[in-house]
Amino acid sequence: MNIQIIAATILLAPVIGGLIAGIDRIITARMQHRVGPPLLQPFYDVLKLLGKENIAVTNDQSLYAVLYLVFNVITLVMFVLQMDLLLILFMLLLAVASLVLGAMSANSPFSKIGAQRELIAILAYEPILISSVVGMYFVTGSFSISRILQIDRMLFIDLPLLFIAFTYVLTIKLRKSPFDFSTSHHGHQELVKGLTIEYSGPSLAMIEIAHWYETVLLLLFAGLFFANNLYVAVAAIAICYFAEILVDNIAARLTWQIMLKSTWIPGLLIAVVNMVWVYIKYHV
Amino acid sequence: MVSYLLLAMILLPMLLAAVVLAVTDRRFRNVCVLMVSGILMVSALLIIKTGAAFVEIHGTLAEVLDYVIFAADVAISLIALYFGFKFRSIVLAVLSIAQLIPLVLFHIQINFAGVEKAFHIDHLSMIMLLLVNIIGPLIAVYALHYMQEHEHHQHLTASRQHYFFATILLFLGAMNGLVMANNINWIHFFWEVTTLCSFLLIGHDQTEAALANAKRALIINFFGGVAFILGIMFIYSRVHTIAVHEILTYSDVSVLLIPMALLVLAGFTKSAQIPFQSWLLGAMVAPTPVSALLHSSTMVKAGIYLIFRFAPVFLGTWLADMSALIGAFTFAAAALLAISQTNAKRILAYSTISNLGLMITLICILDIYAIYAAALLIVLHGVSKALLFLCVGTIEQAIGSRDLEDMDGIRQRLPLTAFLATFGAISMLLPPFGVLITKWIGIEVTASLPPVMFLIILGSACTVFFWAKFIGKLLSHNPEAEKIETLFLTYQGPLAIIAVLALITSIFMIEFSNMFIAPFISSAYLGSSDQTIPNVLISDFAGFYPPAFFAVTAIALLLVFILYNWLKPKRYVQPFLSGENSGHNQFYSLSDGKFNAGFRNYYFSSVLNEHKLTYLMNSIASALLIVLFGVILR
Amino acid sequence: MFAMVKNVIKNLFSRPSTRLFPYQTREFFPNVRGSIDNDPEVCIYCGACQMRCPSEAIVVNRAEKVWTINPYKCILCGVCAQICPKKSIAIHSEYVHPQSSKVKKIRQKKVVEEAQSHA
Amino acid sequence: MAKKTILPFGPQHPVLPEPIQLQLVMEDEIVVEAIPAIGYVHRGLEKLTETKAIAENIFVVERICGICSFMHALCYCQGIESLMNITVPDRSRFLRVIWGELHRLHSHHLWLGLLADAFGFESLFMQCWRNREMVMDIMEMTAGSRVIISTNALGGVRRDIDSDQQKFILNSLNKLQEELDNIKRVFSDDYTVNKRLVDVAVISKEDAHELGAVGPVMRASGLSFDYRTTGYAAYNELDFEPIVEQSGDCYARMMVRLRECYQSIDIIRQAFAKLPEGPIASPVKGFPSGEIATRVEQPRGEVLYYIKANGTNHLDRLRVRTPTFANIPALLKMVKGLTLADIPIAILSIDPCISCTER
Repeated sequence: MNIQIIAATILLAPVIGGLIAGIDRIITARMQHRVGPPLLQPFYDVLKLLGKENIAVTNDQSLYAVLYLVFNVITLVMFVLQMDLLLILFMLLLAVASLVLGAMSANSPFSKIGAQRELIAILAYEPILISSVVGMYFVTGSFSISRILQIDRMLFIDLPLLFIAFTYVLTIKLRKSPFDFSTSHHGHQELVKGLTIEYSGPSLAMIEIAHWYETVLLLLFAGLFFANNLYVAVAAIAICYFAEILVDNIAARLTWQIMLKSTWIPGLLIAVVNMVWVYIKYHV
Repeated sequence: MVSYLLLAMILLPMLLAAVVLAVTDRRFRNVCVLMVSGILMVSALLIIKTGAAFVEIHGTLAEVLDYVIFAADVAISLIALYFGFKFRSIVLAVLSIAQLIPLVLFHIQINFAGVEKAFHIDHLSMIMLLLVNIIGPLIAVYALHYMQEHEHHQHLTASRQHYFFATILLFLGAMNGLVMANNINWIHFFWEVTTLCSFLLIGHDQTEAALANAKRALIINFFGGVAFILGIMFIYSRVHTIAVHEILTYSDVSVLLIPMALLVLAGFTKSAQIPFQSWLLGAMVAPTPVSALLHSSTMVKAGIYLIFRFAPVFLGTWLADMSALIGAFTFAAAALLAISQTNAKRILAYSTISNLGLMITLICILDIYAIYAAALLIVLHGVSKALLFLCVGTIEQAIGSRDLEDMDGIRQRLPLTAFLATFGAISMLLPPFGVLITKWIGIEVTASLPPVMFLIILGSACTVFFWAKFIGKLLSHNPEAEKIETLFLTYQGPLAIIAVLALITSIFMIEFSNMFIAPFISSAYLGSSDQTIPNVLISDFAGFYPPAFFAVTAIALLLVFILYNWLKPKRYVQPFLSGENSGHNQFYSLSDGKFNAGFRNYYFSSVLNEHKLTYLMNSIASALLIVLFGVILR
Repeated sequence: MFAMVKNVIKNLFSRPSTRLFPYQTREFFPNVRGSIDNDPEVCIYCGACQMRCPSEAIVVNRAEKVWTINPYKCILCGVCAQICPKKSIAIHSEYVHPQSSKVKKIRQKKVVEEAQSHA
Repeated sequence: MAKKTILPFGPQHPVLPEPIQLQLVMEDEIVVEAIPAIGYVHRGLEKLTETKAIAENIFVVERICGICSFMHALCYCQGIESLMNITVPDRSRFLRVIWGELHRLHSHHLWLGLLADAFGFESLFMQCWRNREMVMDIMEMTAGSRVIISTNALGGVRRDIDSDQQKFILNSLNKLQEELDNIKRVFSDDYTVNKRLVDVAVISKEDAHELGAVGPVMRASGLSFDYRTTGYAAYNELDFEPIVEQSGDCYARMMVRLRECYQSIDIIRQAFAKLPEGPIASPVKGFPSGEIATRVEQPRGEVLYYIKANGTNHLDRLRVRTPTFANIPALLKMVKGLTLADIPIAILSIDPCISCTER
């Protein structure tokens, strides 16, 4: 049974992730009054990348790209197997760390600055991600997804502020505007493509596919707040992702200074307020 | 049998220290050090095989020992007094007198009485013994080659290595004594010996900075020593015993709260918790094996050991909660400060302080998993940190700098060392290695103390930042770098062994926990019957079973290598430098000709000003300490 | 923060303003300077256009009655058409599609077919 | 602090519209020093003008810069015309104003789009450039070409605008003004945009004067000067005031250009209202001689032409000083102390035209 679940996850997740990326691109295009690419364009892109020559600056860059992919897959599988949420977050960290190390291994100032910015992004979102998990713990008494799913309340009702904070850092995690400064879907930023600037061909394809897995994981995470009702959860995920696209299109790219301030001060503040409230509600 | 092992582990290193001091021949010294190292490792393993035990010393021998140790303790205070006058430091002089007078008065009060069960070897001692007697000797062996090169760079007329190795051996002997002694007076004596040794080792290079930092270490640790001796006097006045195992059986916490607070304070100074962290940072001027020794297996772990030893007495009290808070605060603050450091050794030092804070937090949380995590962290941190320090030392000797920014292309220049250092850093940061798991447990168990948990969350985010910078630098590629690594068995050998140990301890975390920590928990926390052990044996940490995770990681890595071989770049290009490359890392500028592009990690020097932040952190931590004592003394 | 929302939502629910070129094309305005051609039968091969062409794109061979324009040099200023005594040079409003090789446009008297030679 | 981050920013960098290299010396992300290097697109156009006939030179100077090509041609023509004492017909003076302002409109829209792109606001970028299409369509319809419209000629203009076209233009401009209102709201009020523009790269009034800044850069620092107010072409018969902002930061520079878009629309309407009937060009005979310096206000600021003629069909010397060249000292002053993220915005805020600068 587990083997089947794992296989299904590994095979289905990139399809779903790719389709989400395709829908994202179409909606983004429409928001900019463009026709936009076909729905399957992300797949065409990746297939094209896979067919290209792998050109690199250093020997082990591609290694990190593959590591990034593999750890993202492992993290998603762990999520689907309903393991401990904190552990899943740490595995996710491992995935991001490989991306950062890949960027730092190349001797390019642009990718290295991108790596530092990504690290700052980790600094910004990690406390909030962990806080949301801890908030869930306060409500359900467990860090394990299998236990969280058993609860018959909707977590969102207890953790609305944490959900807001979570969607806020989701923008950082998905590297969408206004927080797309470590790398972006467009080369038009001061770091060109930041983290991924020295990647090309199949290794870049690996990173793209890893993004799909990551997107699926993060959206499932968002769905966890509505886990007791599947339809509500799917609707919430859709609304959540639409909001991300909307924000992507109505905001300028901010700087990491502003991001750090906004996540650590108001972001963590509302997270803490929510945590204190559920702590008092369930533990005092 | 056990008493011979005790002799081998405590007295032999001390005796050989005297011999090494007297005979300055290098070859003889090397043989001595290697021999002691071997003996220590073997004896530690043997003593663990024997199992938990008390060692009793009776009659004249016991009396003589009591007097000798008293005399030696007084002598240490006198030495400190001497240095107080030599350095013209009133604080040091006052502290040494403040230690001397209670010491003498107390011994007169108890009439120089001893404890029959002079040594107590339980599972906590065993964990410490493993750490001290495996990592410590490996560092000593490493130092043989290191000190040779170190003195070569110093251009000394006469070698001072005999002082160095004598102190190291004395240090190891004292640590062994410290973790096994059952007489709290003896613990205090060994405690003071480690203080003295660290003072000598930090000041070893005799430079101005070294002496100033050695003095600071002595002052801060003597402050801890004073707290310690006052704590002992308090304990005696309350419960009339100086035997540790008897103190631990005292169930009425409120009676012992004040002395325990004093002992915790002593532990804080030794374990360099904020606001006492400055001595450990200053200790970075010492030769790197010293840093490794101080940070991994000895000295700072002595403070942790003391708090861990007495934690069963005060767990669940205000003292424990406040200590956990101060520990967590140290964890977060030191991690934040580590971000601003460019000096690789100082980064490691802050990381140590931070991890010690986490250990103290875990020790002070009333949760069985917290105890597991605390004990695991002591070992895992000790191993990884020893590896990291020794690697940085090797790099420093090879490139002549300990600045992280000078370590570009270290991968090509010192492949083995860089690999081991990266391994060490990864074992401190990433799953499935144990240190991260203890952090995870830290968050899970502190759910009952939200502020503590919050600090741990913030701290782990900062930790990621500075470790990732560190690893990234070690792994960064520089095509122009040339290999300069020279291999020696006694130089990189210990590094490799420690790296293997780090891997093994992480893989066999569960087995280790069941073998050492579970019995310790059942004896120290659940009353001392062996039948309770099955209750505290664990099969995994909330779903985390290290061998499985290592297997998954290994399979993933295998998969990665297969994919990687398929993906291996066929063609190499120069990095993007806005279209103006004139070399791999060089660009052409119309105004200046060829120019090297550079990159420096972020240190946030304008925001994270170390000086100002330290001041702030010290103030907050001092305030917390004052609150702690204020409430207890009420 | 949300000043752009109105625009974006309006865009989302209205027809995109981009065209799927080349399947859909826009009509050219009249008098657009899209491409230049010469009627070889009307042309008298006087060479005035060659002399006045600012970018030296036109070459006229009076003897063999060949008029050649290099479209990759031509800046479409329209001076040639303006000064042509027989008005045989015409400017068409259609732009030229991209090509994969640089081909000169040659107009020759009596030979009606278009000849091509590589630049 | 021995090692520093040194980043070659340009010449080939996606946020730069044109090749310029700034060698950025940084601490963390703060730029402590910026060393500029230009010369990547030098094409020798000034030299070329000495070999071409005087009338042909119009097409050469138009190609100094695509975006403000009409102004270059205008400046050149006005110079030659005053050397030869030609009075151009009234209608052509007004037509020159109309096309000139259309150029300003499309240049400013282009710039607004690029600025939006520089701070990573893709949808706003698309919006600006879509609006710019309207102006380009006007140009295509009236002049037959979208960017380099080549309507200037010695003694007047080459094309006329009839009444149908006039109606189309005014309609388009009404639509453009509506669209402009939409993007103005975003540029001036949006939180994220303000975060990226306000108080970034400030140039004080004194510095702007000292460093010889021109155009919107100067006017954004509170110096009220616009060369159009001296009344070349038909500007003396039109009613407008130089647009001035006080704060001297990127936001002010953006606001100056945004408000100048409205101003241009207004000027075009006035010009159509006052457009006299009559011929569109005077006959030109003979060749100029002597030397002259002439100036025109381009979208980017004031351009200066020095023309030396010797009575033949070829010039002795043509020297062009473009607004970007005048603004580079101000730029270098701005970028010091900025963070890397603000560098593209600061560079764009002077609306750099490197091809102009290098000719």
